[in-house]
This record gives sequence, structure tokens and C-alpha cells, in this order.
Amino acid sequence: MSRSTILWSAVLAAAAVVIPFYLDASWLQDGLFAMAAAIGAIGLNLLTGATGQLSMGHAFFLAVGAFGYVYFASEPQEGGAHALGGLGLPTPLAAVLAVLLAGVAGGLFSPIAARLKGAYLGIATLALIFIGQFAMTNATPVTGGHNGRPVPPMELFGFVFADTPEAPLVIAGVPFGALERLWFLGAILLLGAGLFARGVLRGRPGRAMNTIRDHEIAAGVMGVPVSRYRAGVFVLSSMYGGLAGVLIALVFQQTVPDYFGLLLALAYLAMIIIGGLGSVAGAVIGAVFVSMLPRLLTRYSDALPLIVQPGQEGVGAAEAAQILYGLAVVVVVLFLPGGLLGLITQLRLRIGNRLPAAAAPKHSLTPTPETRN
Amino acid sequence: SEKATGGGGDAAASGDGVKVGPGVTADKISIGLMTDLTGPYASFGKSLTNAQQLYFEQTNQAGGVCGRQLEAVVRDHGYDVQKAVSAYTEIGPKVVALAHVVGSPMVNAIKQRIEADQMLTIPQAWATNLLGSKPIQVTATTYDIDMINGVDFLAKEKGIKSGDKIGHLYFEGDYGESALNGSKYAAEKLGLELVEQKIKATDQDMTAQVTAFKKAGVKAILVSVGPRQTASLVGVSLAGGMDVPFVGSNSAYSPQLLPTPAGPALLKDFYYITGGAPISSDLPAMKKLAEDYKAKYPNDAIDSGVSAGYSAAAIVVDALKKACENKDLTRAGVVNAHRSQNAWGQEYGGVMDFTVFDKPASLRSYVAKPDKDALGGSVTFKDAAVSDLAKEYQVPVG
Amino acid sequence: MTTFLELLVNGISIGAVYALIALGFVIIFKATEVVNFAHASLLLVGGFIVAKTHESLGFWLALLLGLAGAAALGALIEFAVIRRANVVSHSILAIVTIGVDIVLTTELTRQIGTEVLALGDPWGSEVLHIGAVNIPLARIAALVTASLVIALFLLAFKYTNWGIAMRATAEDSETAALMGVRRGRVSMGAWAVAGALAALAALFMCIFPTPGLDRTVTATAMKAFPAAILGGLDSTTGALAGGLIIGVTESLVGGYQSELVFLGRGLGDVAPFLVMIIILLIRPAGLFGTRELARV
Amino acid sequence: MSDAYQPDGMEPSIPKLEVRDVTVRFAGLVALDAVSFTVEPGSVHAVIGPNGAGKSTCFNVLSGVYRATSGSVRFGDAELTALPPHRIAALGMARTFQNIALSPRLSVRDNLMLGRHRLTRAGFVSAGLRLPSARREAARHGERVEEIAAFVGLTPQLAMPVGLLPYGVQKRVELARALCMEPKLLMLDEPVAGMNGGERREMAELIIAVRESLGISILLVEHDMGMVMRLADAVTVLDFGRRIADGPPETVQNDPEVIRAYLGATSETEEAAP
Amino acid sequence: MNVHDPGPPGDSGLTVRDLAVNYGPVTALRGVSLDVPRGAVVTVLGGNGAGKSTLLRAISGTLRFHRGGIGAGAVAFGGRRLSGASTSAVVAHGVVQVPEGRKVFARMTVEENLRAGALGARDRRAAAEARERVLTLFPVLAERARQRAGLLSGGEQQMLAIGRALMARPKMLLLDEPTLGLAPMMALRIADTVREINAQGTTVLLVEQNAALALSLAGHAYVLEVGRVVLSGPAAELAESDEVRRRYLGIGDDRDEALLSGAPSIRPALTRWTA
Ligand SMILES: Nc1ncnc2c1ncn2[C@@H]1O[C@H](COP(=O)(O)OP(=O)(O)OP(=O)(O)O)[C@@H](O)[C@H]1O
Ligand SMILES: Nc1ncnc2c1ncn2[C@@H]1O[C@H](COP(=O)(O)OP(=O)(O)OP(=O)(O)O)[C@@H](O)[C@H]1O
Ligand SMILES: [Mg+2]
Ligand SMILES: [Mg+2]
Repeated sequence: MSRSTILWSAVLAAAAVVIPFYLDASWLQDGLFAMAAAIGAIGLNLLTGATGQLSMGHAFFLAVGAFGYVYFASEPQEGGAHALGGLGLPTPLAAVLAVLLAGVAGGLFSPIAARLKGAYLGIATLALIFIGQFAMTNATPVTGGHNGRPVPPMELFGFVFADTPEAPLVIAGVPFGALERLWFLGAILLLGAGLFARGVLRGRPGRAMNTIRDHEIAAGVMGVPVSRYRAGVFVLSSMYGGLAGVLIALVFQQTVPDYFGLLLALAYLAMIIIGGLGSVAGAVIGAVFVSMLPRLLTRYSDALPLIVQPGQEGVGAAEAAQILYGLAVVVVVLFLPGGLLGLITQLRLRIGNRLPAAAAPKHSLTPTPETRN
Repeated sequence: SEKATGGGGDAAASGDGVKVGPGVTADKISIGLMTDLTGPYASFGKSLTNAQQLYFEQTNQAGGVCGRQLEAVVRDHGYDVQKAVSAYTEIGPKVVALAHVVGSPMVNAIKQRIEADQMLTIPQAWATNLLGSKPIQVTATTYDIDMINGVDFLAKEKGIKSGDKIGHLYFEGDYGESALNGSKYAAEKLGLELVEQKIKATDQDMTAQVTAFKKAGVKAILVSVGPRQTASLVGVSLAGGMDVPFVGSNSAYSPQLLPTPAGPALLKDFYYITGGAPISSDLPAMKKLAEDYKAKYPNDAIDSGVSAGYSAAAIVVDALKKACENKDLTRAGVVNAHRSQNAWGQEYGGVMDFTVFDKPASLRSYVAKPDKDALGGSVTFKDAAVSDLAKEYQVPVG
Repeated sequence: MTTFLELLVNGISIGAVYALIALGFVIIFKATEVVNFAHASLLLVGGFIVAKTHESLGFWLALLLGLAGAAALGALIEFAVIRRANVVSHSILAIVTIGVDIVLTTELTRQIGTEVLALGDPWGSEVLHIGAVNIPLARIAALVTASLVIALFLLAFKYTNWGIAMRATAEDSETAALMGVRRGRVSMGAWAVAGALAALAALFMCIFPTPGLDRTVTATAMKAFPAAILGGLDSTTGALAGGLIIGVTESLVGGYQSELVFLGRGLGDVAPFLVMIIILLIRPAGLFGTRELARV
Repeated sequence: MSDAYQPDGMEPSIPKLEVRDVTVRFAGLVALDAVSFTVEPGSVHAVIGPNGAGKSTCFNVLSGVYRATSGSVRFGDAELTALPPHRIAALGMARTFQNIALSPRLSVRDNLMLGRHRLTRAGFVSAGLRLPSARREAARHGERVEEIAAFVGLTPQLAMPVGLLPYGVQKRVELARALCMEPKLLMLDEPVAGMNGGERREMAELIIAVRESLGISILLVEHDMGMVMRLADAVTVLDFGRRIADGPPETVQNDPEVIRAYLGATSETEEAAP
Repeated sequence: MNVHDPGPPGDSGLTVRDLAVNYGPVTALRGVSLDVPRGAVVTVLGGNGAGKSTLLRAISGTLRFHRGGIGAGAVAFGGRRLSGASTSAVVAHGVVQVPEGRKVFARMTVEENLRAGALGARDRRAAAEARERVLTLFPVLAERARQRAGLLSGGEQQMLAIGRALMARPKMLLLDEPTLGLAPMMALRIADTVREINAQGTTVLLVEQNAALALSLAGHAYVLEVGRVVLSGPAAELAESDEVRRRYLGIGDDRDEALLSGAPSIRPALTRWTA
């Protein structure tokens, strides 16, 4: 680790600790959504960025994680219009099982994931979204149907990640509600997920994945069991999706099938493109960008030109955010090979003047000079 | 930090001796609107928002409430649950009540927090699972009551009798399923056979469904879907020679359909059932609302959202006024004040009982009929009434 | 039996519309190897232009304008984005088209606002009675038009150099240029044609038995994806077959919904995708698609 | 002089490769027609033949990329025809590709480390958690990669993305990657195609050094007849998928069938192949 | 730019004057001048990276595909300026390039590849004739007409690439390493083909690594080194020069012989890996 990496890590860690003491709940909530998105995007980047397998069904695995957690953790409920099932397991166990369940779901799809490539795989995974929506709205006892169901708060060693009005937690004069508490949980999960993915990418599996992306036949001839690897990465990526789903469920406090639709799946693709394909940092940057953009525009819509308040004629904040995020995808691919991460790296290099600006970032989108056929 | 408040309780008494809480200051009361301006219910959301802002403006001109001016805090969730949750986290701590929330999935997603916050909330959805929560006030009838009254109407005026088959086309989700509960009940009571067809909001072409209804030989069709699907259903049925009466839920119709090719079919034998009076009705309050609305929003069409939003705003403001009398403008105080009224809304054409919350506030439904020339595109076909069937019906709650 | 026939005919006619959309995907894929996720916005723009102009221009002129407008938008996307994106993987280009689609549909739905727009077609809500089977006239028009257009393309691909130029450019634009192919023209042409096809499909999707154009139309475009894929992304015949399979599946599953309740409600939406998955498991490149064969 | 060289410390564990009656058919085309030959342990065996004769196809069958329609390939005790590529790699068979098949965006070091895949164990979990075992393994094999890079002459380029390197260097990376698999049989598909005189010499030198140091078997496809004649201990000639000659280079070179099908007039060959 | 007027239109061949080419910051050619008279075969020799392909790209107008551009100088053919023209315009002028590495359209059939070659030409009858000629030159292409080109062997692909270029009935053919990876006999066949094509009136500019073969074909030769012309002259003369013999023909290096005859290597030996 270079000195600047250590410095940066320290700064980020300090920021992560201090933030909940200053920002109000709604910012924390958006921050938490961004963290969850980052975990999910890291998983997708392992699959799409590093291994070259296009997936448009990532949202499905988030759903499996979210509803898996809710089902495992909830006590069964009789009565009401619908009876709701549940296993009533301890919540940490439920979370782990939910992540594993997402992995199993990925494993079930892997016969397809191992066989198909490119656009075919992309659209085949699209089916997951529709099948998932269908299953979620029909499996009412598990998912609560169309309206979803409430999420039991996480409880770790007697510490509850929820608002506890009866026993308020106050630290340094700041009341610690559900979101403040979850913030730290989210930050730790993201850190762990990021480090793990980095280890995978830089290690033996990562090289095998990259070679499968670049030259599948060569990978096989070099001893990489290609189908098993493709399936394995699919499962791993699903588990990341599942973990993101669990975190989102905890932040939401209510999970609803509608949320895990096509738009969400596309947003994850946008994240890894915007941030930078194939790397952990790229996924995180993209996730933060895509999840915070609408929020920032809404918050500052009155200060921004061309954006109108809700209900007036013109481009509203929500629309502006949509347009900007669509544009960002296009602009990044056209002008920023390597995504925002590539841009940051280049800027740092240029400022540090350590290498000429032309040095291509490792995972750039631009083709490298032709190799001979 | 700014956030370091010590975490104490948040109710306090302001200078005038009125207990206040979040959303109320010495001169201002903030009311949240969580609406859909960019999603599938954008036109409805826009009418609701406009109408409520009109009401608040009128109230402010008349001196406000409790010496305070009303302020609307609008957030557009675009019919996206996550955005709704985010919006609630953002505006929840700053408002005293939610004068409308579009979409029952959105209300459900924030239901726990609404209850924890004791936030008076008027959903613009009429599914039965929204009942049973003290701060949540579903206005007038629920979809099942409307359908029961609708079946009753079919039996009394359209010659449907025991042994006949009737169809019901409904959306998946709360709306359709609530309505289906009602139709199932009524069909059983009257000895009718119900032919169900469930669709999704993304389905556009009802040909297959019509074929299925035709095959079953239905004598009338209940409709609990969106306006587009209604138009397709009615158009295809008629064109295919299935000339039966249609009875829709209040969300199944929109005046925008009249200029489309489905218009004539809708005008022929389609009715919709609604707990709130159509804006074209003779009630003086409605007439005034229509005039004021036209004056303020000359370019916007008038639809059912206008009257629904306006009366919902009135419910919230009346609750605030009552709470002011009780010198308690905290959220809990507002909810209690609201729940103390048992005959609200005569002037809007429907008497509602707010003291119970595990039953619909009213069992009376209007039968309305599309009309090209009428304001809001429909006229009252039959005045509000409770059917005997509806009186005996046990509403499923939650 | 009548019911079955009616459902079948209805499925075929709606399938023909899906086939038109799928054909657009196929053409773009052949020319630029891109899966065009921005197709929904082409659909929307075509329909929108027809809806906005038919009153003043009359239907046929408005239709022509709609076709031209969507074609122009397709060409513009190619010119402004696809041509300039220099990426290794075509999957990335596919994601770029998602970005384009988000921008365009957001703006278009904002323009359309909350209205339901009629397209002013001459067929109205007339229905043809053939024996006991009823078919809307508009659907017959869709079927006839789609069959003609698809037949035309099949012939064009086979007997003109256009198809060759398109595939050559798709595979290696530099070498195609060395053959004298004008790259810009070929791929832009393909996008324009796909745009026009989308506008045509939009017309048939937004007239009777559906009430008109509104913002939800884009959702229907999704169903053309399984159609294009299960037929084979690079096959014109595949687009036709895929469209018909999806249309008929959807119609039958919808029509026999009450008999199929045991499978769960709302099966109509997933059925196309299930069919697609099954076909892909057996033939990973779709029914008529060419298998990606590598040699080293 | 082909049989002159026998590395003294020849590894006894290097197995014999026996190709028996291998036939490969593609739709309407017989690419290999009952081809048989044997690669003796530790020898350099060349496969030559006109373009399209089936040489690369033969390599593809041996490395599991293509499935033989019939016939058998035995490497020691193992029957290869039914195995997938990675299982064949695990037996110690490595190859290079006629058309470069490297990961252009990865560094030379990473491309070479991929060659170690079959010799290393770290999976998702141990790599993700950076378990000590994974780290130790990476370090140990990293050293060997550097040794091999030095041997092939790639030390200065280790950190460079492969795609930025000149063609000749990329071809050497291909060879180094195959060596990193610690193969018992090394298959080289046209290792000097597209190289100039100097580069060709260097590559030939390398191949000799490999055989000298490691004593492994080498199967070579090459059109540069000068090189084939000098390096090979035995030559198999294919034409239209059929074996038309097999034996020591001198014999094969003078086989009239071979001259007809492949070499053309001998005098011209000398001139045309530098 | 008229300083280097390439002469009267219609009868002059290809002229390249003071050509400089950059790929972004990299300069690949500087001040290269070269003439290919009508009906001649001219060859360009040079090591890897000398700039041979770059020269051909500058002529055929495909530099832009590699993010390169002409910095200075001019290219003209038959009196018409080619520098600055689009690739399709260059093809329309009758200058057709066979790209390095064959670049057949792998997913199209052999037949379709040939049809692609005729896309630039308008004349249908001429195309049919060209097809006849190509199939006589390379009968194997007729046999494999329905096979996908990507599945052809290397040599077959090379023949297809040349055949495809001939479909446009070029006045001038630019060949970039046509014998790359070809069997000796096939290389000779290609050489014969080039002779034949030339005899039928097509001017040829040939880039080759196989110097012996190239020099036997060409009347005139240029040697490029690091982007500059370092030698030029009649092919026969060059073939005699020591420099060319040593560097490009690989003749006269005694180290070579010693090495390949099995003498101990000068390289550090690689020890066996013991796991
Ligand atoms: N996957 C495939 N499908 C169909 N035909 C194939 C395939 N692979 C190779 N062929 C055919 O098999 C024959 C042998 O090809 P191969 O590549 O083995 O030749 P080669 O001897 O390596 O030639 P070269 O020296 O030119 O590389 C050729 O005719 C080729 O077209
Ligand atoms: N796209 C490119 N971007 C940057 N530099 C390039 C590019 N293409 C070629 N070059 C550089 O230009 C110089 C000349 O390359 P060129 O391909 O013309 O050589 P060549 O003589 O054809 O070599 P070879 O015998 O390997 O084909 C080389 O230094 C090469 O690195
Ligand atoms: Mg070969
Ligand atoms: Mg070159």
C-alpha cells in the first residue's frame, strides 16, 4: 500500500465516522442507499465488468436477498387479509442465510449463465426481472404480495438497529436512531464487501475472470474451467446482490416487490459504466453518483436554473435527474474511457505528474492497439 | 453539531398556549403532499396538488388556521416506492400531516412510520388494507363497497339476476383485489357466477380478456383497472358484438378517454361507482370549486382528482382547526381532533364518520356516467346510496 | 374452438407488431452489433409525431411524418453516439443505448404529459367477422403491413448488397471501408430503417383495441426483446418467428388465464420470457440465429 | 543432426503422446482424416502441411478446443479426446495460438500468472479474504514467473499492458505464458509467423533453450521450413487432413509427395523462406 | 501543395511526397517519398514497426480508424490527390488495399466476402467477370463458397482477402504482408498470383517480411526504418547489398548457424520447477 492510499483510507474512514453526527436522517438514508447500491454494483462489476457477462437481472438478486431476510427473520403472522409466513430466526443468521439464498438463486440460473454470452445473456437475465416480479407478487405468504411486508430490524448482540423511543441512544448529544446506527453497519459491510472483491480481482480468480472476458478459449486452454468459473462468478455476484438487498430492506423497513424492477437493474448497469468497469472503486463511485444525483437535484432544485418546483411547468428535479443520469452513461462511454474512476486516476496522475497523461488506465474501455490476427 | 439536540421530546408549547410539534411554528403550519407528477398517475397527482394548493391558499386568505399560515411541502415520488420512502424521511420531520399520498404501495411502505409519528395521512387510494390505522384516513368508500353497490345497481337496473354470469376485470395489487372482494361477496349473495380476469398495469390490449368473457357468456362486466384498459375493454367488447353494461371503480375512468376512439363505446353503457360526488354535481361547494379552479388553473383539465384533492385538504384543515380549539397542534393532537368528527363532509356530497377507522368512512356510492359536455367528463347517474348488500358486508381490514 | 381461433388470430396479429419491433432490433444488430435498448424511445417519438400532426395533416401524411421523424431520430442516435463510441465490447454499447433511452423517454413522456393521444387511423374500432371469429380491422391492417414489410426485408437482405454491406461494416468497419463501403451511410441507414419500423409498430400498438398513445407504451417494447432473442438476434426470419411466438403465447395465456390460475396470476407477462429461456437453453443462439463460432 | 541431441537429464515422467486415427469433421468437410503420429518424450516433433491441411485443427483437438469425431489421443495413460480443455491443461499440455490470444489490458505479469492457474489453488474465498495460504502461493509463483520472464527476455516489460507491446514481443509472451504452465508437452502454432529474420532467430534460440533446460516434448507447427528442418527430430506432414508423410526431417524433405503438396520445387523453397 | 505536382494526370502511377504521419503523439512516418509507376511492382521492406502498414494506411485513407492522421505531405494516384479523401473515395479511384492479417469477414461466407469486395464497384457485369477471374486464381474459394470465412485456414483466408480485393477490379493493389503465415508453396502461389495480377495491368505496392520473395517480384524496392526511407533502388541491386542480405534476408550471419545446430545456448538455462 502506498502512502497516499493509506492517507486516503484514513480520510475516508474518518469521514464515515463523523458523518452521522452532522447530517440529518434523510441524508443518512440516501447515504445508506448509496452504500447498498455500492455493494450491489461491486457484485455486478465482478460479473459484467471483470468477466464480461452482461446481466440485466441484478435487481432480482437484490429482491431475493431482501425478501429472504424478511422471511427468515420475521415471526409468522396469522390473521389480517393475508397470512404471512416466517421462520423467526435471529436476524444476523437470517441475513447470512438471505445472502446464501441469493447465491443459490444465482446457482440455479447458472446453467443459463454458463451457456449464453453477450446480448443473449443480457436479455436472458432480463427474464429474471419479470419472473421475479411474477413470483414476488404471487408468493404472498413469503413476500406479502404487492405491498410487501415490514422488515424486522437487525439485532446484533442485543444491539438493535432501529429507532428505540423507549430507550433512546444518545451519543455526543446526537440522538442515534435507526439510520445513524445502520450507517455504521452499512459502512462496515461495504468495506468488507469491497476488500473481498478487491482480493478476488487481484488474485488468481480475477485473472481467470479477465481472461474469460478477453479470450475464452485461451482461458480454457490455460487450465481455467470456464463454465465453472462463469457459474461461480454469477453466484458470487448474486450474493453481493443479496447482501445489497438485505441492507436496502433494513433501510427501507418495508420491502415492496415493485422496487426490484427493470429500472433498478438498469441503474446498476449505469453505475458500473459511469464509475468504471471491472474495479471495486469504479463500482462504488458509480453507485454514489447514481443514487445521490436525484437527491441532490431535488434538494437544490430552487437554486438550479432550468429545474422547476414540483407542480410547475418545466423540467422537474426527478426528470432532470433521470436525464442527467442517462446523459452521464453516454458521456462517460464517449469521452471518459475508464469511467469516473479513470478520470480521477488521470487527474491524480497529471497532478502528481508521475506518468504522462497518455498512460491508459488498467480497465479502460478503449481498445488497445490492434494485435495482429 | 447542529444535530446535537440532546434527543429530548419534541412537543412544546408555543407563545399562544397551543401545544405544537413538528411542522408547526409560531406562524406557519407545514403540510406534506406526496404525489406523483412524473409517473403513471401524473395527471391525477397534478389535479390533487393543484386543488390542495388552491384550498390552502383560500384558507390562508381567510386568515389561516390558528393564526398561522398553511404551507404545502410537495414531493414527487413518481410512483416509486424508494423515492416515497426517501421523501418521507426528508419531509416527515417537517410536516404536521400529509394531505395526500398517491399510491397504496407507497402508503404501505411508510405505514409503520406514519403510525409511529402519529401523522394524519389521507391516502388517495381506496384499498381495504389501508383501513385499521388510526392516523390514516381513507376517504368515503373503499373499492369493495363500490363494487358491491355496483353489482346491486346491475341487479336493480340492468336486469342481472341469479344464475347469470358477470365478469370482473381487475388489476393485480390492492386496488383490484379489494374490488374483487366486494364483487365476490355480492355475486355470492345474489347467486351470480363471477368470471375473473386479472391483468397488470402494463397490459394494454384487452382482446384476449374480452374473448374469455365472451366465451364465458357474461351478462355484465365489472372493471377495476386503469382508464386505458377500460377503454380497450369497452371498445373491444362492443366492436366484437358483446353489448353488455360495464360498471367501473372510480379509478377505472378518466375523461381523457372521451376523445379517443373508445369514446363512443364509453358513452354507451359504461358507469362508474364513486364515493365522492362527481365535480359536475349540483352541490354548491362543487360549483364553487370548479369556478375557482378554472380561475386559478385555466389550462388544466378538471378531473376527479380536483374534487378528491380539495375535499382531502378540507379534511386536514378541519382537523387542524379542531386541534387548535383543543390547543393541541401536535400530530397526535391533530389525529385525535380528526377522529372526534362523525359526520363530516355534507357539503361535498358524502357524510363520513371518522370516529371509526377499521371500517370505511362511508358506505354510500354514486353511480356516475361519462358525459362529453359535463365538467370533469361525467355526470351523476344515480345519487349516493347504500345498498342493502353493502350494509351487511364485513370489510376485511389491514 | 372459436375462442381458440380468435385468440390465435389475435395473437398472430399482435405478434406481427412485435415482429416489426424485433426486426428493428435485428437490423440494428446486423449493422452495428448493438442491441438497441433505445428502441422504446423510437417507438414513442414515431407515435407522438403521428398523434400530434394527424389532425392538421390528415392521417397518411402524419404517418409519413412519424416514420420520417423516428427514422431521423434513429439516424441521429447512430451519428451522435454509436459512431463515436469506441469500445471493445458491444455489451457496453448496449448499455449506452440504455442511457440514450433514459434521456429520450424521460423527455418524450414529459412532452406527452398525462394525455392519451389518439392517432387518427382510418380503421377505427371496426371489426371483421369471419365466421364466429371477430378480428379488429386495425389488427388485420397490422398483420398485412407487417407481413409485407418483413417479406420485403427478407428479399432485400438476400438479393441486394445492402445486407452484405451492413454485415461487413458490423464485423469490421475498417475492412468494410477498404471494400468501398461508406460506413456512416450503412449503419446510419440501418438505424433510420429501424426507427421507421418502430414508428410503424407504434402506430399499430396505439390504435384500436388500445385507446391511444401514452407514456406506458414503452413497456410494450420490452416484449419485443424476447421475440428478437428467441428468433436469433441476427436473423430476419427469426424476428418474424419470435414475434409470432411471443404474440400467440401472450394471447393464449391471457385468454386461458382462468384455466391456468394454478400457475399463478399475471402469467401473461412472464410467459414470453419463460418461452425465451426454454428456447435459449436448447438453442443458445435462438431459433434462427447464427452460432458464435470461434476458432484459434 | 536431428537425432544428435538428447538431453541427458531427461525427465522420466514426460509421457509419450500418441495420436491414433483422429478424424475431425465439420459440416461437409473432413478437416482431419484418420491421422496418427507419436510424439516421443523429449523430442521436437513438427507438423507441417499446406494451409488448411488441418494442423491447427490437430492442435485444437489435442488441447480440447475441438472434439474429435473419432479416434483417440493418449498422453501417457490419459485419454484426451473426451476431456475439456482445462482438464487437458491439468495433465501438463500447454499451447500457444496462431493468432495471439492474450488479455491485452492485463500486464505481462498477470498474463503469465494466468499460466500458473493450473498449479495454484487460491479460490474465491481465499483470494477474497487474502488468506495467508493465498498470499504465500502468489509470492512463490510470482517468483517463478519472474524467472521465466527473465528466461524469455521479458523482464523489462513485466508491468506493461500486453496490448501496447510490439507483435514480436507479444509472441514471446505467448510462449512464456505456455511455459508458465510448467508443461510436459509444449505445442507451438506458428511461433515465428509475421516475424523478421532477427526475431525468428531469437525465437528459434528460445525453443532450443527450452528443450535443453526442461527436456520436455515440443510439438511445432511452422511454415518456416528452415526452422523446421533444423529443430525437428521428427516431422509429420498433413495434406487435406490426411497424413502424407511421417519420419525424420531429411526423409520427409525428399518425399516426392511432400514436395508436390507442400514444398513446391526445393530450390525455390530455399529462396522463399528466409 | 502543388510543389510536388505528381505529373500529368492519367498516366502517372502512385506518388507519395514528404509524407509524415502521426498517431496522436507518436510520429510513425517522417518525410517519406516514394513512386510506384503505372504497371510496376514496388516493394517496401522494413522491420517490425518500421511504418510499412502505416504507409499503406495513409494511402488507402484508413489512418482515421487508428486515430492517426497525415501531418504533412501528399499522396496522389493517376494525378488525383488521395490524401484527405475518404476510404471509399480512394477505392473509387481504383486503389484497393488488402489489409495486414487478412481481416476476412469471419461471420460471412466466402461467397459473401467476395460480394463484399465488389461493393465499391457499380458495374454488375464487371463484377461477374472479376468473380470468374478470382475463382480461376483460387479454386479453393469456389469449393468453400458456402463456408464461413472465419473457419477457413490461414492460407485460405489470405487467398480470400486477395480475391476479395480483386473483386473491385483495382487499378492499383496495396498488399500488406500477403504471405504472412502461408505455407512455402502457398507463398509461391501468392507470388505467382501477384505476378499474374500485375501482368493483367494492375499496379502493385507490396509490403513484405519475406524479403527474398518480395525482391524477386518487384522491380523497385524501398527500405523503411523507423519511419524513414533509408535505402531505395532497383530490387535486384538491393538484393545484392550487404545490408539487405544481412538484415532482411537473414543470410551471412554465422552466429545463426552455430545457434541452430544445437550448440549450447548463450541464454541462461531455465531450471525445472519443483512444486
Ligand atoms: N470450426 C471450424 N468449422 C469448420 N471448418 C473448420 C473449423 N476449423 C477449421 N476448419 C477447416 O478445417 C481445415 C483445416 O484448418 P486448420 O486451421 O487446421 O488448417 P492449418 O493446417 O492450421 O492451416 P494454416 O497453416 O493456414 O493455419 C480448413 O479447411 C478450415 O477451413
Ligand atoms: N494505432 C496506433 N497508435 C499508435 N501508434 C501506432 C499505431 N499503429 C502503429 N503505431 C506505431 O507506428 C509505428 C509503425 O507501425 P506500423 O504498423 O506501420 O509498422 P509495420 O512496419 O507495419 O510493422 P509490422 O511489420 O509489425 O507490421 C510503430 O512504432 C507502431 O508502434
Ligand atoms: Mg493453422
Ligand atoms: Mg505492418
